[in-house]
Amino acid sequence: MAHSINSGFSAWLRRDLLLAYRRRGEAASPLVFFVMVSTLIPLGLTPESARLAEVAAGMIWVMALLATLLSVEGLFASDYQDGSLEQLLITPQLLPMPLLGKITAHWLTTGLPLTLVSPLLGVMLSLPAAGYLPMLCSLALGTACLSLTGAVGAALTVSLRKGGLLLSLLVMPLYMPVLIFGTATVNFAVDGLNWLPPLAILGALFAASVALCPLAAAGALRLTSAN
Amino acid sequence: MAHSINSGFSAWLRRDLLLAYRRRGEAASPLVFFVMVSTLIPLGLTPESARLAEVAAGMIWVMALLATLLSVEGLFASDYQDGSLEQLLITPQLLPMPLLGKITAHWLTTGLPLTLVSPLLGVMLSLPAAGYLPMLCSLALGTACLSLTGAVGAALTVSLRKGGLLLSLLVMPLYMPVLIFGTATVNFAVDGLNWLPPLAILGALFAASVALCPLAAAGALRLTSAN
Amino acid sequence: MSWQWFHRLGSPRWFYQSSARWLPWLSLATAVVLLSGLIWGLAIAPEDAKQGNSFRIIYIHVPASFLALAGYYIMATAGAVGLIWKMKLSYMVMKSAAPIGAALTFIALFTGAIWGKPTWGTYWVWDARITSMLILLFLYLGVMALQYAYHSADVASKAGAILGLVGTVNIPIIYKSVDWWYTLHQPATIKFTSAPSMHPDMFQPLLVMIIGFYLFYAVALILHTRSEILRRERKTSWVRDLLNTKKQAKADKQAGES
Amino acid sequence: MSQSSLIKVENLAFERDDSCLFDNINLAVDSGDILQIEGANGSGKTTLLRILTTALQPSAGKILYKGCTVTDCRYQYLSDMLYIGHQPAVKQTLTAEENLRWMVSNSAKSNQLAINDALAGVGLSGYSDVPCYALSAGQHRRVALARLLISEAKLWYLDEPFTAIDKQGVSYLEARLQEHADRGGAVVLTSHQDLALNNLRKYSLSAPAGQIA
Amino acid sequence: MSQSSLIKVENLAFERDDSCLFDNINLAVDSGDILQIEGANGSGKTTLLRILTTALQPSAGKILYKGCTVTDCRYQYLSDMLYIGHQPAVKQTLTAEENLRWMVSNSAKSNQLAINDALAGVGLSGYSDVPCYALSAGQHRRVALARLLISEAKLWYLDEPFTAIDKQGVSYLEARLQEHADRGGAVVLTSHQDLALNNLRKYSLSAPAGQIA
Amino acid sequence: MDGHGIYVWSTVIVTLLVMVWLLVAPMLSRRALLKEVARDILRERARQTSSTSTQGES
Ligand code: HEM
Ligand SMILES: Nc1ncnc2c1ncn2[C@@H]1O[C@H](COP(=O)(O)OP(=O)(O)OP(=O)(O)O)[C@@H](O)[C@H]1O
Ligand SMILES: Nc1ncnc2c1ncn2[C@@H]1O[C@H](COP(=O)(O)OP(=O)(O)OP(=O)(O)O)[C@@H](O)[C@H]1O
Ligand SMILES: [Mg+2]
Ligand SMILES: [Mg+2]
Repeated sequence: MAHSINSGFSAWLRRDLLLAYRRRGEAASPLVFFVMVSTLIPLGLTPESARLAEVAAGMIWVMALLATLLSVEGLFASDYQDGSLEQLLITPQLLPMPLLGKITAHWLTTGLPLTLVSPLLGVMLSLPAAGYLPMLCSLALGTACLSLTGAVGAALTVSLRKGGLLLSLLVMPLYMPVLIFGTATVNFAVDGLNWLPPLAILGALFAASVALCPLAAAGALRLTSAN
Repeated sequence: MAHSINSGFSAWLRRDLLLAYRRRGEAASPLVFFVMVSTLIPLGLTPESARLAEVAAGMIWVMALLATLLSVEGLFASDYQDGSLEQLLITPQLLPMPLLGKITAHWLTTGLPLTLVSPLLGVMLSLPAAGYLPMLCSLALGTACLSLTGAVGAALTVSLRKGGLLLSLLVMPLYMPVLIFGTATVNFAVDGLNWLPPLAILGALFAASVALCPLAAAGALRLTSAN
Repeated sequence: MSWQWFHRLGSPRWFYQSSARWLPWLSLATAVVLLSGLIWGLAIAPEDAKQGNSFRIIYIHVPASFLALAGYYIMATAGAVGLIWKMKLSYMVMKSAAPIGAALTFIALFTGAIWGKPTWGTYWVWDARITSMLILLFLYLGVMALQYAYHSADVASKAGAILGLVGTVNIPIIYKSVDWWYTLHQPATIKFTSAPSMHPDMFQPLLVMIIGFYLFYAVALILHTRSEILRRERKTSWVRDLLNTKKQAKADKQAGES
Repeated sequence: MSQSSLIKVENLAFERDDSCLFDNINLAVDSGDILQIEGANGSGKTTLLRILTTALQPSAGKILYKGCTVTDCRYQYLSDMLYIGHQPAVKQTLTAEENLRWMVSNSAKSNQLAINDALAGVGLSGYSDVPCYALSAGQHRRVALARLLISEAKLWYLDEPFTAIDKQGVSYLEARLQEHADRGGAVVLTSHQDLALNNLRKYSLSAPAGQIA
Repeated sequence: MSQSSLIKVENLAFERDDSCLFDNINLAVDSGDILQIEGANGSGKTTLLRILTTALQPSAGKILYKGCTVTDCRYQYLSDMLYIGHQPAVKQTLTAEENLRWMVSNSAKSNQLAINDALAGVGLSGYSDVPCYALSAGQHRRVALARLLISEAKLWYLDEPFTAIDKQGVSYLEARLQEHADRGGAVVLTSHQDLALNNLRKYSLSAPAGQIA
Repeated sequence: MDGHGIYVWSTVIVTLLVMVWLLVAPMLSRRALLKEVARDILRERARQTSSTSTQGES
């Protein structure tokens, strides 16, 4: 059974990656969103780089959070509509493992690209040089937390058609600690402080999410898809 | 036929309002999104009111834009999936009128509430007192432009399942002028300048959108849903 | 045998019928305590040296803030009990607790904001406690929205319970993080008047008001739960019997009077 | 007398991505006709119906309604037509009654009584206030089919109307179609089942060469 | 010999929002059986199947698989089971082949040859690299049904498998079901059509009182 | 109240309004529900009597 538990994970991971690959154009959208909204900010605020530098870390993090939030909505939506979710619920494997596979695929297709492209935005928003490494580390860890927590919200709202914005209400409060420690990591580094403590807290949040979120999402899915 | 042209408008307007009413909780979501994201900003940036005041107008406008953008995605999505869109395409009425009805319903359920709730956000982000009236005027006009323009994008992406984030790519450039003149209206007022000229430009943008967008959306719908 | 009380407690019918008996007494006590506390606080207690009369807002603000927080834990606990022991009644309690908690959170925010104007010169600042309170309001609204979104009462309550549980894990994290965030940025100008140094003459009415708010919370919760019980059990025979006996009683009364 | 045909299809062809799905289709449907389009899965029945309803453009050929091409008398044609596709256009969050009221809002007979009768006719009288996502597959389709009991359209295009409908429902519907035809209407439908109808005509689409087992 | 029943359902009941859909359902399915669940629209066939697959919880009663309740031998039961519902679980953006490969990835027979054979079997050999949104309604369902040609599950639950399938396809499928039963498998299916099968047993669900016309 | 009255009284009034609403809303909905149940009972009775007198209505 050990084998089959794992196979639940990797099978769904591979499947979701294939699906994302099939819709490359669309899978790239969170990224596009991230970049485009970040270009809106100078338009809405100010083009002066000194003032942009002050808000850069916060803005990059807020936009990464939004991009993840918006894409996490689709995690189960199409599976629900075409009946795949029903099939998932009756696989012999324990539900959390396939879910973890799906969430990992989600992170690989949104959080990871966001992290990799963030230095570009750092340049556009004049982020000071000391902030780049902490930004990469904190985004990598933080977006993983966001995908995991978001999955619980997505599972809770999946059977409500078009529940995307309700989802924001549910998970946004849960996202706030991640945002706080994420920006703190970057800002500490920019201010010349030791940025490892906030990063360590992010790591702890991540560990807790990995342990709890797939379970909660599994419970929520069994519940909501049963009506 | 004059009668039936109008009835196409008001029938679809009433229907979409009824649908929104049926999902009140969800129709309120853009609003919630707007308010919640605005609380993310101090968390990401700074809690100091003086610094928040500087970015308030821009942030409120960026968030209003995002909230509209995200909700406009659903304008045709569920109609496409359940076949209603196909029925819309074969109504005897001219297509733009029903579409204008749908767009009006969308504005009434998103843009208008956003506008009405914006003073609250103004308080939270310490917007100077002179900015409130211009903010209300510019948001009312501006969100209408956003709904109209967004409808064209939504029509273009509707047949690509889950095209929500692709949509952002398409319409974001079209949203930029609205954003620029919207924030300009508020910022002019805050700086004690005459804020009517940028508002007048918004008005012109609105007039142009009303005339063109329903036509363009009709064309796009015929095109995309035909495959 | 020892489980019998537990079973009975879980029965909506039992709760509906017995709560009808305590409710009048509880309401009376609430009214007395709240009124006396309000009069004491607003009219009798001395003025604050620094803040003058605006200080009296504390008699609403602090009890409301207390209950807003406590209410979340009550709600989440009810949800957890429902999930674990599959108790219908506690789901109903959970659903009822959400709007009450949200309303109290709103009161805390509103009174605090109004209080801010005379003391800080602004309605809103991003203080740690204020921010956490706002987030708490969102958590409440999330549970409520979920309840309304599902048409099946069963699914709605379980989904709400799961969200409540996730929220309970998160609330301490949120509070700690917001607190930490604020200490990073803390501008020196703003400070609460500190509670412990309060004069007993000011403190005693506050205590009364806190007790009054707890009582009020209980009354409101029972009322909401009763109507929720009716909503979900309206098809059952005991509700129908209830109505029949009521009609019977009315008829008897009329017959007796004439 | 070619004008007397309600619908006349001449040399219709359709190709998608440069491969031809069908061509040279000639059809005539008169008042009182019921035309069943047959063919294996993927032979193009749905595509043909969607072309007839003007939702799709044909690659060649024309469709005449009472002797005039449908692009010229579009308003008249679409007003006289009713189409129920694979997707029944039933809104999940609305109740059966609301769905129906909305669907027939262009029809003269759209009063409450007619709506209640139609819902009762398709066996949904007890369900008028249940949101449609809580209906079974067959009930869901019945909501859409209730339009047939109200509609005053002359021309019905039905794409597999009997999907998910139980036997009693099928015979009820058949009677309804027969009645419509007898009153001078016309029906074009696709179905894989054999129908018990008088004046039924069939038109077979052949599958694109060699692809259907 | 009650253990020898593959599936035994005892006193099953289901209620939703405090109204009872069905109760007191007793069923036994043995190897070699084909059980058709009949009933009017809305009588609860889909609900019953979903309960049998453990996707829904019954309000009362139990389901025994080889004599042991399905919650106890969940892994074994779900491994031996195959379910195709109203929604065929076919991904629109994947090709037929990819869909099939994914669906059967737990099965031992999931090699390329078997997949090609199965697609040919359901008449989709020419379509293996067409994304499924470009398939017709019947072809779409055929992709899901291709699982039946690969699956090694003993127990098949099929909810209206013949929807949208043409006549040739229906008789092919019937033969396939027969073969599965003859080889010792068991099939539980719902359908509104009459099937031409040996050892077919029927179970009728009655409609909830007075609501079906 | 030396110019602070408006602040104190507005908070008191709003608080009282919200609290009263918290008490009144469930009472109103309870009453509406009881009425609905009563109506259901009447309707059922009517249906029973009519179905026993005229067998087999729609
Ligand atoms: C929107 C604004 C405000 C919110 C959301 C808010 C929230 C809270 C909360 C949640 C508590 C309870 C803390 C606990 O349980 O330990 C509290 C207590 C208190 N608040 Fe506020 N507050 C606000 C504005 C104000 C203002 C303007 C003042 C006065 C200048 C004030 C004075 C106090 C005092 C004196 C206490 C009790 C003493 C203490 O626990 O420290 N608050 N507030
Ligand atoms: N999600 C749901 N919520 C509430 N009620 C539902 C839900 N799904 C189905 N029902 C109700 O349960 C009953 C049984 O539905 P089910 O789908 O099992 O019927 P069925 O026998 O499969 O019908 P059909 O032949 O139309 O497919 C119906 O009366 C339906 O209204
Ligand atoms: N959106 C599309 N894009 C490309 N090809 C399509 C599309 N829709 C259908 N096709 C192809 O066109 C052909 C005809 O499809 P159509 O839906 O008309 O068939 P049908 O006769 O209705 O079949 P069925 O009996 O299965 O409903 C099929 O081979 C299908 O693969
Ligand atoms: Mg078809
Ligand atoms: Mg069914």
